Amino acid sequence: MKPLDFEKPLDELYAKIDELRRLSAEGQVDLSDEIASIEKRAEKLRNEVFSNLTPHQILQIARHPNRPDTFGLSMLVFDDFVELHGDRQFRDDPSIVGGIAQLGTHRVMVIGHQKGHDTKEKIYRNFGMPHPEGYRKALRLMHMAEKFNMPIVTFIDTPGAYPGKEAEERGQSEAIARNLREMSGLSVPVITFVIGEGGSGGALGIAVSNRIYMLEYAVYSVISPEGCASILFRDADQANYAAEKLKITAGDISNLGIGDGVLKEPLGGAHNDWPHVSETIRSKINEDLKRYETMSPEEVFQERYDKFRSFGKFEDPVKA
Amino acid sequence: MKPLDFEKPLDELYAKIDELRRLSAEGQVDLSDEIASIEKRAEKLRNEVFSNLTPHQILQIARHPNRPDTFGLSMLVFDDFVELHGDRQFRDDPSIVGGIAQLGTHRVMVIGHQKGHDTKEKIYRNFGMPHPEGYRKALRLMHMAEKFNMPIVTFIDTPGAYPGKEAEERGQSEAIARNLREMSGLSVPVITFVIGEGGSGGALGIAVSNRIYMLEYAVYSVISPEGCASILFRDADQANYAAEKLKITAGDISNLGIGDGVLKEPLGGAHNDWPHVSETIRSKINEDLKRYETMSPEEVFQERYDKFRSFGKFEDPVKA
Amino acid sequence: MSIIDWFNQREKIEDRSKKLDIPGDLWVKCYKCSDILYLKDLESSKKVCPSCKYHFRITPEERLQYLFDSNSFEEAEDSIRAVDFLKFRDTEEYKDRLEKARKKTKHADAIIIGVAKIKKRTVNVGIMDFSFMGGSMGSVVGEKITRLIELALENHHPLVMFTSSGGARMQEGIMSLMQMAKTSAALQLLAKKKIPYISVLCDPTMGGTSASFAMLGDINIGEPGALIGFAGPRVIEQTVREKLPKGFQRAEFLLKHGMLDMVVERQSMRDTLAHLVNVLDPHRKPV
Amino acid sequence: MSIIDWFNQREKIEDRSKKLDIPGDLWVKCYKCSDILYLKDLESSKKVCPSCKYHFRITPEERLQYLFDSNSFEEAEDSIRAVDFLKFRDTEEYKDRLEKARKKTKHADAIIIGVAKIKKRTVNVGIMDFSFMGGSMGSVVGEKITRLIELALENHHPLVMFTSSGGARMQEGIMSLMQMAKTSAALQLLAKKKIPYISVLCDPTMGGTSASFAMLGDINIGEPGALIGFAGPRVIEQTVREKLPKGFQRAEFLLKHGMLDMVVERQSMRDTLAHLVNVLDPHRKPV
Ligand SMILES: [Zn+2]
Ligand SMILES: [Zn+2]
Repeated sequence: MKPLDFEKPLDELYAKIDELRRLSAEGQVDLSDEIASIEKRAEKLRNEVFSNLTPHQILQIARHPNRPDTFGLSMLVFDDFVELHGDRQFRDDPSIVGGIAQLGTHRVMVIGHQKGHDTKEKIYRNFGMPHPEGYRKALRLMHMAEKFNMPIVTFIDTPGAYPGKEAEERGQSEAIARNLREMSGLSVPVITFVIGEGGSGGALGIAVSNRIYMLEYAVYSVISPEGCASILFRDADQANYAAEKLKITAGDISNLGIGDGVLKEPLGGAHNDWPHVSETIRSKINEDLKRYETMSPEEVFQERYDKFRSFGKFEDPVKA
Repeated sequence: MKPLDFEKPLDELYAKIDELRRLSAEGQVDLSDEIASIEKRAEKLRNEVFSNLTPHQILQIARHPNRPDTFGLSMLVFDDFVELHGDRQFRDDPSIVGGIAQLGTHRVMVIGHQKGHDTKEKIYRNFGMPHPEGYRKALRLMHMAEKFNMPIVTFIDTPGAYPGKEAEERGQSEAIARNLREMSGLSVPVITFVIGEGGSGGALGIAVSNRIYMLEYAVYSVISPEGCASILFRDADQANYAAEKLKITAGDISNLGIGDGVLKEPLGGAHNDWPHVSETIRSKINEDLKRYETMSPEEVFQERYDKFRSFGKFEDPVKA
Repeated sequence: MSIIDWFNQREKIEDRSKKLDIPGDLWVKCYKCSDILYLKDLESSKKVCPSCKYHFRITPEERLQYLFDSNSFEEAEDSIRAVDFLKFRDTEEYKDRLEKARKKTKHADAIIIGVAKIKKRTVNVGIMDFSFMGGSMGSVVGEKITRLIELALENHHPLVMFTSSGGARMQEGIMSLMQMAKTSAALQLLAKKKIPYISVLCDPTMGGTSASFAMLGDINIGEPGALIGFAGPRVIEQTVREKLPKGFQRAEFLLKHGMLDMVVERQSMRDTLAHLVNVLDPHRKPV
Repeated sequence: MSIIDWFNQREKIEDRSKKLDIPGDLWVKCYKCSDILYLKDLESSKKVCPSCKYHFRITPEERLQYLFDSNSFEEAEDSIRAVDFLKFRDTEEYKDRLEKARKKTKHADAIIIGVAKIKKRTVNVGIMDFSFMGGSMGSVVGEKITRLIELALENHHPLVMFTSSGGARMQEGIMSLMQMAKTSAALQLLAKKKIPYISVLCDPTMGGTSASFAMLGDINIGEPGALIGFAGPRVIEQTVREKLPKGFQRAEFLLKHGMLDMVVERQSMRDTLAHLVNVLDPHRKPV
């Protein structure tokens, strides 16, 4: 697996350690002191690198090809995930997947973007960029969840809704808009985890939720930093700078009052340890579901409504 | 306009009368006695022909190219018809049209099949054979009607839902099935007029109604007599016989307890006098709307439910 | 109209599991891959061809045996009988067709309904029988489905339907069309009461059956290779004047087009249904 | 993302009704057919080109003047002001952009809201202003729309929105994205209360605006030729690597694709709106 750019010095140290170990194992010389010393340096460097990541570096982790995905988490976090397909209108969109799963005594509807890992799957899943029918499938499943009183968990990981010809023809705007309205009215709780890339309306279309958690190295943005740079700065190379200005990291999203918490990832990023991340997510869901059990459908609705109603920063001398 | 087959002798008499009139008008001879006599004979023949129509002849009238259509009736029966378009998902299907109209102080949602008259319009409207998006548009409008508490009037005139490739791909079955279920649950009254051809599921998809009226020469059938003949009789020429066996005429439909009344057409058929038919329909709607004003949404729902629940003829020794 | 193809193919269809009368044993030829299969093997594989996975059409009894807890089925409403109220006669009288079908299938009409258990959970179940006049829906089929739904409205157990039907029963004219609306209206009540409905669409599910209760499951499951659609393939080919591509209107096609939640092999059907019923059952006490 | 094209075209856009400073009189060149039009004529035709029917973009004031009863508009919530809470700076600071836009448009932000009368019926009305930073939706636009909806929830009068926007306002980052959800959630309450909402989609209605309140009308009306879509044409062309056909994403295209109820010329807009408001108004006493 190719390391990310900023991981390279770290990677070189690890390679060195491996080499020394091999030599040691061959029994020619005892290098344990040297190995221990380099390991210490590597550990230190690693901590340094990961405690000083720029937003753009975080974006790279968020987009890591081995990032945990909806299918993986559905299997690891829950029991007995059964995928359900189709919007009942036009097509089953593979870039949004969903199904029923269990978590202890709870039944939940799981819905999320699926980017795909190898080239073939990526193309099949359109790199996680949904067409309108993806949002419509999601909505169908959410209405089913509401009917059978199941909490909904959504996993967000998309560059955005697909900006293609047929997507426009079939009403990309309509599909997303309808989801925003309908999700806001659900009587069951919706818990969202931004697990990778939270790309604009394409993410929001399944994220009008009671709780929005960000994995530590996930991002959530109104526009991709590259897009923003090329529009506002007229210079795609300014993406680094745009990533910073847009405030897209888990910490920023929480500081702005939109995220409800940052979920710590294993050192080096979630792609190194899916089970670890799954455990974190599961305990968060369990905690929340316990809370929602004590709330009425009306209270669940109101909590989500109030949350989104409060979003916005402005001055209002009259009502201040 | 070409006369229907069985109208030909009648048509010849009328041609004769016209000719005599022309001669008379030219002042050469006084033919008023002869004219009066032939007119009397024509009148008699006309009554004979139209009081002894076979189901297959009625089918021809039902399919008459100048049969009153949904647009025409929307204009003539109501005031201020405004067409509304689109299923908000895929396409605006021109073979089912709908919109809001007024009738006195009432607002109604009008929905119906539109076959088209000239070749160009017929092709544009797919000869009144809807795709799934037609049923989905109809359902959208019906839900809008329910939201704003408007009674619904539907006009039925279709050979059937379109048996095409794309219609299947986009879920013709799903679209019709959903309409049947959703219409049955509406809290506003639905009044249906079968104005021409009531073609199977393609008709029923907008006809799960509190009241089902048949124009005198309209038909309603589970399958076209031609289709039935070629399947059951393995002989398309048996369509005449199949038309008879299937019991498709207004009288039959009412006798079977499905139709709620036969609306008299002007002699020779509705295509001769749209305003006459419109007047009949308007007064029927006015009468019904008066009744529905006294009923609660629950009663309106229940009336329709009970109606359809009662459909079926069988022996049941246990419950008998 | 979709029933057209099915009537045209009548003989061919009934031939699908034609027994080859080789003395001594009973052999069957696979309709799809033409392999010669030993009947006992075929039965132990739940009538799925071991070579090509072709799912043979099966009787309601076989379906009960393969999918539900043994002897758990209790039939309901088995006294209702069709009547020839239109005095319908095509090449044969409707009365006679009914008589023959009853003799052949040992069933009163094209569906049996009742309650059964699947891994100890009670469900309301309806199973259509294509070999009874092409599984066509007349007043009796419509009434039995409606009563089954009403049963579910009372006992609150999930509803599971297995559909296999060419569509409406022409011999009952407009009355058969109305069964589409009657059954769908009853499902509307079921949905309001939030009682789960799983529709299993088997080969074939066409016309008026497809365009009513079959498509209205909270979860729609297809059997592999099942033909499912509104219009029959032959009618479509005549209409659009082109040959339909391979796989058109098959369950896998519908899955891709968003109409089915899943396509499940007969071997896994019992597990899948038991799981879904367990997850969706509003009673949902541990069994 | 859709706002991309609009920012790229910024100068071009603001050029659309470029005044040609011919001494003595004021002339305007039609953006579409290049005819030179006498400004007074253009104004008396409600800024629709008499030659080619091109609908010029108009200011909120012009829209009020063309469509509503004179002087019936009472502005609401006009004290809310955007703040640069991200300290956003691209080629310019957000603060400065705001300042310039306010000077240019004489409005505080990209929308005005309030109540107005149309043929004597009261409606709640919001009018977006594309010339204010591309009509982009930040916290203020989202908040004002939401408060307008809340006003409708109180006074039960229909809501009429005129949208014209490139999408979300990037300078407010994620907060601008959330305005999509906030406004749509408020519309959910409006729908529950069965208060009619007519959305008039004007040129252009893109991105986050199109994918939220603009598309959610009980009745969606397009202005002729208005560009309406999620992604901008240029982004789509880059993605699919082909040129888009003429008319793609125009109001007429959306009508055909089922997204709009009607496309209404500016000349008939007042009549159409008055009629629809009259028919849908839940108050519905004769005026
Ligand atoms: Zn085989
Ligand atoms: Zn012009």
